Amino acid sequence: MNKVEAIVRPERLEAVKDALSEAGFVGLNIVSVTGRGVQKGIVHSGRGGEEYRVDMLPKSKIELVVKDADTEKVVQTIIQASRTGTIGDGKIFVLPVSDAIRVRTGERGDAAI
Amino acid sequence: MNKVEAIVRPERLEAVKDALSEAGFVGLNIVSVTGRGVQKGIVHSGRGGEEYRVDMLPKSKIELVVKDADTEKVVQTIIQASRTGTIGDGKIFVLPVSDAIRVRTGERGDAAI
Amino acid sequence: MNKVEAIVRPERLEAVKDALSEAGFVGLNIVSVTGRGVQKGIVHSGRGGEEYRVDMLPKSKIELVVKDADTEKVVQTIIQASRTGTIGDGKIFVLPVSDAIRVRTGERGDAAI
Amino acid sequence: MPEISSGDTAWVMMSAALVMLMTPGLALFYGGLARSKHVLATIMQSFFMLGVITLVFVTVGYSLAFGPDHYGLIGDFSWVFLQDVSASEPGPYAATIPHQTFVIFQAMFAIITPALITGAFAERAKFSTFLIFMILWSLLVYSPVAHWVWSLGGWLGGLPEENGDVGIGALDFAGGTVVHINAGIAALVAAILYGKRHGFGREPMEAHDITMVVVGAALLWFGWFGFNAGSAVSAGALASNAFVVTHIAAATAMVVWVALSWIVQGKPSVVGAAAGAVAGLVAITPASGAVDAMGAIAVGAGAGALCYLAVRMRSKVGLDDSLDVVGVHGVGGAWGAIATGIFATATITGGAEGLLKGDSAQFFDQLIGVGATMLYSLVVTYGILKVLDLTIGIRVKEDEELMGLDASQHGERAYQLETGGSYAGIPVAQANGAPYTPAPSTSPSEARS
Amino acid sequence: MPEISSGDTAWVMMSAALVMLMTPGLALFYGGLARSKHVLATIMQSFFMLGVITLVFVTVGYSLAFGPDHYGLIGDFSWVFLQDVSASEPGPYAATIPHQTFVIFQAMFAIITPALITGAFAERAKFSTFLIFMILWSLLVYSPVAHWVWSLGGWLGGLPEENGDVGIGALDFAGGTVVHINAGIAALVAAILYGKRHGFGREPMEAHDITMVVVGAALLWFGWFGFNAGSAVSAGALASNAFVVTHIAAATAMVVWVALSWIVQGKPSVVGAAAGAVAGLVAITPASGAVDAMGAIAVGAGAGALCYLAVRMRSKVGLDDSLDVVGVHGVGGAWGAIATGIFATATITGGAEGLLKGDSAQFFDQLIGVGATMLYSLVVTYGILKVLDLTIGIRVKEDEELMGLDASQHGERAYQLETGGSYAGIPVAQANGAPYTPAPSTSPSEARS
Amino acid sequence: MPEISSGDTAWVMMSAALVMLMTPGLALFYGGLARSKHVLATIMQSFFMLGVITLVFVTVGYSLAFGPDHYGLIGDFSWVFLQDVSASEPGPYAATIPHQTFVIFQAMFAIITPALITGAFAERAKFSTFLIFMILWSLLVYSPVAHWVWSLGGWLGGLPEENGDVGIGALDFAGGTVVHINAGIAALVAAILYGKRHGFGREPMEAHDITMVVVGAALLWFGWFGFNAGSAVSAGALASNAFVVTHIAAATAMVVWVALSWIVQGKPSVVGAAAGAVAGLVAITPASGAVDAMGAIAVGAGAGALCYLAVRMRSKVGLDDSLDVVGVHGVGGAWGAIATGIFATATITGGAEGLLKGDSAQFFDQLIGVGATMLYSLVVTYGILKVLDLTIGIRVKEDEELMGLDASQHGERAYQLETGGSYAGIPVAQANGAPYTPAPSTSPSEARS
Ligand SMILES: Nc1ncnc2c1ncn2[C@@H]1O[C@H](COP(=O)(O)OP(=O)(O)O)[C@@H](O)[C@H]1O
Ligand SMILES: Nc1ncnc2c1ncn2[C@@H]1O[C@H](COP(=O)(O)OP(=O)(O)O)[C@@H](O)[C@H]1O
Ligand SMILES: Nc1ncnc2c1ncn2[C@@H]1O[C@H](COP(=O)(O)OP(=O)(O)O)[C@@H](O)[C@H]1O
Repeated sequence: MNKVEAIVRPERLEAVKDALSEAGFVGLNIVSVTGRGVQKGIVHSGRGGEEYRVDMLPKSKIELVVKDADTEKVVQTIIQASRTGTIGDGKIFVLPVSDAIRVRTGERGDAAI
Repeated sequence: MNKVEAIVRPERLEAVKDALSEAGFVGLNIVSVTGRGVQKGIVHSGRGGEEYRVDMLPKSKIELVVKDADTEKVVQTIIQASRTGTIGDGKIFVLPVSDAIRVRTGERGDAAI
Repeated sequence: MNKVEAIVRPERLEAVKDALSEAGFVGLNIVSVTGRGVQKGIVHSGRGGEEYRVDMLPKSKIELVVKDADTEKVVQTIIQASRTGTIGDGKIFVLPVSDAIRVRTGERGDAAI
Repeated sequence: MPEISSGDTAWVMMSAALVMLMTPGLALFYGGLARSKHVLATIMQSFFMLGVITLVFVTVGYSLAFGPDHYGLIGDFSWVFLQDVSASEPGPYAATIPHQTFVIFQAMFAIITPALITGAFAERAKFSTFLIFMILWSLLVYSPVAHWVWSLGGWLGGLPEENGDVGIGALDFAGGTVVHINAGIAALVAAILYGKRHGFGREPMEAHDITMVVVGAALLWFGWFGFNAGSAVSAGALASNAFVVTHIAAATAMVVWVALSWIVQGKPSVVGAAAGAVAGLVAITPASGAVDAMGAIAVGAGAGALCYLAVRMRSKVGLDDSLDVVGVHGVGGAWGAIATGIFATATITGGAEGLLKGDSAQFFDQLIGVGATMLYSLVVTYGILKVLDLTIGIRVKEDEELMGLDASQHGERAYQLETGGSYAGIPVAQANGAPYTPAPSTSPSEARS
Repeated sequence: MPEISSGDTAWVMMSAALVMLMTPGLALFYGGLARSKHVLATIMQSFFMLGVITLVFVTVGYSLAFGPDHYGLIGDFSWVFLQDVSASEPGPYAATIPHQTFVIFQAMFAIITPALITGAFAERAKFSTFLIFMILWSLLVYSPVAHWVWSLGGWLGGLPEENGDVGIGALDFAGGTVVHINAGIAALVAAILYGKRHGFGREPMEAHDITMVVVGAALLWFGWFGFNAGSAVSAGALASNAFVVTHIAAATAMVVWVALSWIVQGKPSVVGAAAGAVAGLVAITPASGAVDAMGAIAVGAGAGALCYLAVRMRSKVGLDDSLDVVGVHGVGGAWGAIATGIFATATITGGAEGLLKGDSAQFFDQLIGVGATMLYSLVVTYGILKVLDLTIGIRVKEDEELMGLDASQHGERAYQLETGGSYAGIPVAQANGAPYTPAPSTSPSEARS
Repeated sequence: MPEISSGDTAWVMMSAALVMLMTPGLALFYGGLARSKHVLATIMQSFFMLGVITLVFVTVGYSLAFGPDHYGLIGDFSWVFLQDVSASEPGPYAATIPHQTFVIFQAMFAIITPALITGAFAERAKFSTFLIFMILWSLLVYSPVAHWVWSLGGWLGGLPEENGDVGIGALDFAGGTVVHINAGIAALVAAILYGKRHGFGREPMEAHDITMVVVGAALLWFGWFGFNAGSAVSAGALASNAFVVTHIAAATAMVVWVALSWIVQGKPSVVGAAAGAVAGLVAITPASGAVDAMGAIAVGAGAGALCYLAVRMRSKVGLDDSLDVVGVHGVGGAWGAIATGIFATATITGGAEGLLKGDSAQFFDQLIGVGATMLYSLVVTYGILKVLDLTIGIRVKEDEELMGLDASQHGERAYQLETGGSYAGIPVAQANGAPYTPAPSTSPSEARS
């Protein structure tokens, strides 16, 4: 099993969620994060005319654990639904998972996800 | 070492925290997330009588890093304290951790957790 | 690649972010969490004079994915900028990452981070 | 020459201040019901009326509404820029207060009425077009209808013109037709023309801050004492009765709405308590110079029930009247105007009586008032919005809507809570018993050097 | 025939509006102190009193409290449904305003008093039983005590009945006994009978929004001018003095409470500033028609100190009076009533003097007033709650409490902040210097197609 | 003997209550603009003035400001502790209300003026020193300047002393110089002496809750009716005009500021709407007894434009006037005082006329008033702050600032939202169609046993 962590634009979140659900991946979690990318955020003009860097922008992190075999499909689904082609589109990371347990039933492994 | 990530019902959080502490696992982090499970949430009736799906429900994610040997005990402790037997009880995932450092002292590995 | 997860004091967050950026690690995410450490929090005195334990304290979790070779440098950078030497300084965990994808371009692996 | 009464002037000034506060109150009521990415835009659409409509009204609107009558239909430009409107002497509408005190009191009504409409198109209106819509609506819809009902010689109200022409005498003490039906129908038209919000009926679109909704409702209730009792333009028995019935109707409608939500939906709703109170306040508005305390219970109970049902049925007809302007102000205002024709009593009106007293004349006058206002508001609002939609567009682009109007229309974000922040209690010890020492005071800059 | 004064009527109407606003103010004060999962329920328990108790009071309560006296103990049903209560002529209690203006002013007092009690059982009360409790309490406790103190012929107050019977003359200008001691003792009983909240003394139960607490306190302060100065039922010297002393006492108590929190706990508390102001307002309530400006400093200082200590000692006795009703209203009200007997001066009362002027008679009358109110409130509140507890239950189930009363009692959630949302500043450039372009406007629907 | 008018007394009491509410309103306006870790401290710096300055003013400040004149410069200690200040008879400043009603009305002005300054040093002031600063400032700056302008015999105002000495007659109806310029200049000095916030110009320091900013502005606007129209100390034509021009100027400045933000920054700003309204209210303050409704449009438009530009230029001069006190109150107050000399009309003043009417005498009197106030406030504020800085220090330590003033100065945290919490809608079914059953009611304690 793998854990897929995708950092996406909040305004694309609905689209990604819908796409995942259509592709059969219903279970997931969303975490609100703030993220900094290579372009170091944006420059903002404050009330008093001062300009400063806002480096941390709001992002949504989607987390879901999937079977090894499904990993690539999930990654592609997310990319398709979230890409706008402009800076700040985000990243997807894949982490190995050694075990999964469904609390309700105690099922483990692939059966649990 | 392993990182145990447990998605639990917010109303069971206190119980799980207490159980872990009693079992000797004090250190942990809680992240507020919203989660979608296989039953795709609940149907809610809005002010105007419209019915819509609320697919993302508030969940608490408990994260703690534990020694390999303790992993199963932690998993069982969480299950026992959080299970209600109904849909939405959540999941537990175990991820391998390759290193841990205690910032204060610089200790590493099992000693750091 | 590795994912570095560092739990730091919120009041050191700016310093850590700046230090990472200076060291060349711009991309990262911040998650607000509440954490419990071995000292089990602090004792607080309520309005009515009652004393109770506040076990969960606000912490900032910094998450960034880095190349294997950079991992140690990142860890040291975080330690230096966040250490105060007192209890509650936090932890750093390193988790293996099997893949990374830049959504905008589709680049994978080290190129994506 | 009539003399200025300090008591009456104090009361009408205070009432004007109270009605002024209703607009921010409404902004909060609506803002709380909106989602957090649209809250500022929603608030702004009400709040900014205090700026724009004030200018429209004191320069032109007042003169059109209350200026010398033409054919019972409209005033003229005699009083534009408040020329010939005395700052110290009474005008024709209130004998014991300066004319301008009356103007400013009326200005507050002119301000809140368009603000009411904004609930219908919340979360999707383009701010620039919205402003033009509201200015036109104030001049082309509000001022004429206000003239019909409240001016000397207006065809719907009962005040005599100089040449003796008298309107049909439809009773609208504080604005059931002029304000609420008028805004309610405009809201209906707007909800249809603006179209549904993206995701409507599919995604949750619940109130983002119900405490804000309650605060808004509380300020509305508070301000409504000025709205209704101030409409007596004096501080005597008429004002007192309006005050009393206003409170009682609001209370009754609140109880009825909560009870219905309990029965129908299973739990007593806090949003329902707020909405119910507003519904009661709307319905008593036209009736507050005509019914007595027990009549107010009837008016309030009817409002609670009818508005609750109207709101619950909204989704059945597929209308995205986002914050329920039609259900509360349209239905509540119409019920109030009609209820005036049912429960009016001569002990309060000094003449006219309602159906319950066996007199049906007033009842039919009320129906005419309701019907005429609805028709006029419907047609002219449709005309204005249709033209604006075909020319400059009334709605934001889809991605602007998804991003939130706060960001896309105003470049602002309502809430920016610190992530984290030190724990801020007064700790007395560490939990393990050791004395508590906060982290040392190395500052980030020192740390880095 | 006495004549209606527009100045007095304006003032009492305005005061009634101000006191009305106190109930939402209290809702915010309490709601801010509650935890976020209980905030709506806490607000609702105050806010909904505006609905329910209004109906109780205008239909029956007013008649019981202020109607024709029986044995100095209680009114009767002569004025139920406000029959024979004139909307235009003065009644027996205020010579220059319509009788119904007096009724509506009194209604606001009847509304806020039960609302005060709710702080004692916040975060655990079953809403249905709570409503029954409050209706019974209003009729069986509030109306009788109000009768004793304020009615013509009531045994505690000093107003003469038609047949010449006069009460003992305990002074309570604006409700120290009727409102605050009464509510404070009921709160004590309720806190005991409801029992402690789950996790009390173990988990933090801090205010979830202190800004809301301050807003609530500010609205209470603002409204209290109507509460006290409105109790003169006219706008003259008596009202003016009540206004002045109200402000000074609140200010003094605020300073004292903050100073004590600074000394005892180490830091000047913002919640303490809010609570201190309320304590001062409570204490000056009975005294506001009896003491002068410098007396107000004494009353306020005493209130700040005594209430602070009472609250700090709460945990020692293990009482879960969740939002400190006993410490603030019970103790503050009792201190105010007694202080009236100490600092009263004939220049304000027109007769009665306090201990400081060498007169102890008034002082003992005050003690009787305090004692009688406490005893009566204690016994009857206990009776009502005990019966309700044994029959339908006063408290929610444990899991409903843990889930939060907002969800379990009202099916609502107070706050729903968008997770994320685009950054909403007005960006002028990207940080690396490149011009800023927002994400393209592909909408999710397009993206999926 | 002059007689108390109930209408006038009602109005001035109500106005005093309205002005009292402005201080919490300001607390919210400032608190919303601050960052969330400083919000309580920011609120407290305004809110606590209600406590401290009330005591300062009624014990000593009033006597210094309004007591018997000495050389046109200062009062004396004749009226300390309000001795010889009647609670029932009129004093020398208002013929138809009790003297103490005038005192309490003035007290509210004395309270809000120092509160205004706090915006300049928000997010970094040490609370203990801050209190000393404010007490000294109130006595050494506020009272003298108030004396100059408003007392019998003050050298700047136009009221005659007993011995016939009359001031130069600079017009300041409700406090443009005494309140706004005075506070604005003190803010300038304070912003410089306190120094910049850590991270200023580098990190974002945006408003943490813009809805709170709007609520604050709305309460300020509402309260300002009492501030300006109450300054007539009677409820007649003068008050009415002040009321009308206050509203119009606020509305105009709001529209102008929003329009400028739209043109200059690209989007119409909601914070700008709030700030613009405040700027208009500030500017009309001195002019509200001198200009008419159309003059108010000019005053408001000038205020919107000038204050907007002043604020936008703040960063150019590198001033960390955190919440723009200088730009809004300093510039707005100065413009208002000068504009009074331009647009004053005899129909309102009953005598003095402005430049536009061809009279330049008043204009130059206004300049003297502005200049004298600026100079005096600058010098004395600098002296006080410099001494405090060199002795006990005016600013918190860097780590206290980073941690947030709420935690470091007050040991409190504003917001504590539950993490998570059950979904609190009223679910009717599970999304997959199955009937909804909530989680069973095993409680954690049971679960563990
Ligand atoms: N090394 C990293 N580790 C974790 N998250 C990252 C990393 N780099 C970027 N991110 C996340 O991805 C988001 C987008 O990255 P950015 O560099 O702005 O855009 P792009 O990936 O399109 O070049 C950032 O806002 C941040 O949340
Ligand atoms: N594949 C997944 N990856 C990560 N989290 C998941 C996944 N599936 C479910 N979850 C989390 O577990 C929660 C419970 O899942 P659900 O399917 O509703 O219940 P159950 O596990 O009892 O069948 C979800 O709300 C979500 O937070
Ligand atoms: N086993 C663990 N797994 C995950 N996070 C932990 C663990 N132990 C501690 N933490 C996090 O580290 C923080 C600091 O830990 P603590 O024990 O208080 O300090 P120190 O590391 O200085 O001894 C905690 O508040 C918690 O957020």
